[in-house]
Amino acid sequence: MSLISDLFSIAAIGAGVFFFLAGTVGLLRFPDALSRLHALTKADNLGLGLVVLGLLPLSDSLLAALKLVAIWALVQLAGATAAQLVGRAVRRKGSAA
Amino acid sequence: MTDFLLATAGVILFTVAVGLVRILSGPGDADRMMAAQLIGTGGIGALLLIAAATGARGVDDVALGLALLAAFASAAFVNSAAPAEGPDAADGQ
Amino acid sequence: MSVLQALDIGLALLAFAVAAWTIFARGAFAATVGYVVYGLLLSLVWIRLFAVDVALTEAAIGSGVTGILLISAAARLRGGETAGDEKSLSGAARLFTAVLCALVALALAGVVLLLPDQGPSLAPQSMQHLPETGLGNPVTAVLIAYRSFDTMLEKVVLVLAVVGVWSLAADRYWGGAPGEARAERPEPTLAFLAQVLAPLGILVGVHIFWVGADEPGGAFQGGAILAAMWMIVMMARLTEAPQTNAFWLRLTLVAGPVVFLTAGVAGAIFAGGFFAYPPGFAKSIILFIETFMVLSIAVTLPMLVAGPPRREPRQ
Amino acid sequence: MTSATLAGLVGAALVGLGLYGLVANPQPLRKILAFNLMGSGVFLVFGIVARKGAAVGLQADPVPQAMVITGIVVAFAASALAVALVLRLFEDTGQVTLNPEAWTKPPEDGAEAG
Repeated sequence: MSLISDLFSIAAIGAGVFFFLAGTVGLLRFPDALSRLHALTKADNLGLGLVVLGLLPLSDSLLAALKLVAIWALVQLAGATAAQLVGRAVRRKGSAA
Repeated sequence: MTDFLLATAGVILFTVAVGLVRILSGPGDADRMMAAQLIGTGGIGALLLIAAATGARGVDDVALGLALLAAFASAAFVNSAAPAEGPDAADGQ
Repeated sequence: MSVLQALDIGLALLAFAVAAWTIFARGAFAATVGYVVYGLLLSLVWIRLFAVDVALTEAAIGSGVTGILLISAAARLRGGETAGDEKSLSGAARLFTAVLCALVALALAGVVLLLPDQGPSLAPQSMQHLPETGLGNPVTAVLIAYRSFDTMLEKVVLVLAVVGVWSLAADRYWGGAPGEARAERPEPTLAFLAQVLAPLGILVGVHIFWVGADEPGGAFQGGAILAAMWMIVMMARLTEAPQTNAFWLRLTLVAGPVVFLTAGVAGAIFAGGFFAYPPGFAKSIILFIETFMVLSIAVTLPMLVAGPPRREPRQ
Repeated sequence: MTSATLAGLVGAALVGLGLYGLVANPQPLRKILAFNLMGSGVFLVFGIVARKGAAVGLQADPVPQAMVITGIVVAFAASALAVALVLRLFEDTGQVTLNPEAWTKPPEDGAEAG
């Protein structure tokens, strides 16, 4: 049982790290600010989500697990709104110049 | 398992570091704000992994605090970056 | 070398590199973002030093609230810094400065390396007297019980800083609200963020304050998170910054230090020493003081970030 | 080398780095950043002192930790005051410089003696 949950954790966290890597590759490769923003938000939030998913079986209590999910949800919210805000700032500047 | 968690934390920090090199240098300020966002997400991920590996107490609250404040830098940036908009800004000049 | 050591070295190098970027970056805005990133890395370092209370403070104040302060300032100062008449140091003077600073750093590094493995510690004493305070977190006990005088004075420093910031207002604005009158229409995304975040954040702030008695957390950290929530609500224009001559505002600003000082004087009268807490009541008194401290911090930090009054007071 | 010693060394390096920035960077906002970096370097040195004082089941001595927490709050208060001063200077002169010769120039547009 613990072997299965360990394997699950390793698989999920590994997949999460892959998305972090993908996000960084996107940052390095994409030509303009808006597409870099896209790479950042999509990949990072999926990456953190998978890491949290992998950590869930390792948490000691239900409260700790709920906190992990809450952290992920807050980062989702922050990532989405920050991307909107920064994206608008980019567009505003683009149209002014 | 512990070593795996720590190693993944290290890999995440490394990818974040590579990303930082790219976007801290710009070209625009919006790119730089993305750096703050990137380190926010990556930092929280690494923090949770390190906490799970070392068993330090109360670290989930630190991550919770960081997650709450993750969008604040971008909000402050947007809030101060466009001061010349809106009808009221004109009479301040 | 274990994985943990490799991670520590990587983290240290990353923190140092971002700090160096903050010093050597071209533009002020780039440097400021570098500083915010650095603050976040620093809270990871504090976790590795097993100082979770400090990590929480660094995350909330060092990175979060300071980030708002500095990024707003850098965005507002843009354009002013490009003036070409800065008196920069000449190459030789720059080199000389660098050498001197390196010497300071080396001397400190030497001291760090010379520290004995098991240094002198007040940990045994702080654990020994912990039951008398009724608390479970020794760091909170140091802040509110053993060294409460320091903490009280620090609250006074915060009030003085607010007085200092407000004093920078022009005469006609004295007593008015801080911040320029700006677009009334709030940015919809920002308003949404504030509406969702503020209730959650208040919950988390109170939680962190409350668990601070026994677990990592406490009045500073909880108060700073509450403060951040007020700031986001003001940034989203869901509420206006209050007039600085409002009685409730001034009362809340000084409530923390005043209650703290009163408790200290009461200790001198009833418990036989300035800032002594009577046995058996220590925890209730500490929580009472801390509640007012949280309120004061939650109001003080946004006022410090909002800056001096910039609007004429309404009567 | 333990992680505490490593953090202490980073702290020492940060003090040097911050001191250099404080002296060599002419812009006031950069000086504030540098000063904060220097402060956090000092805090990290406190951190290693706390870690080396680990005893009786505690992983770090609570007294230096409490001092660092106080220090972080006071550093924030000082930074806020300094930022307010810089913003006021910018408003009054339209410049962000500590060079008094630049202040005597007529303020640029957008600046208003407040």
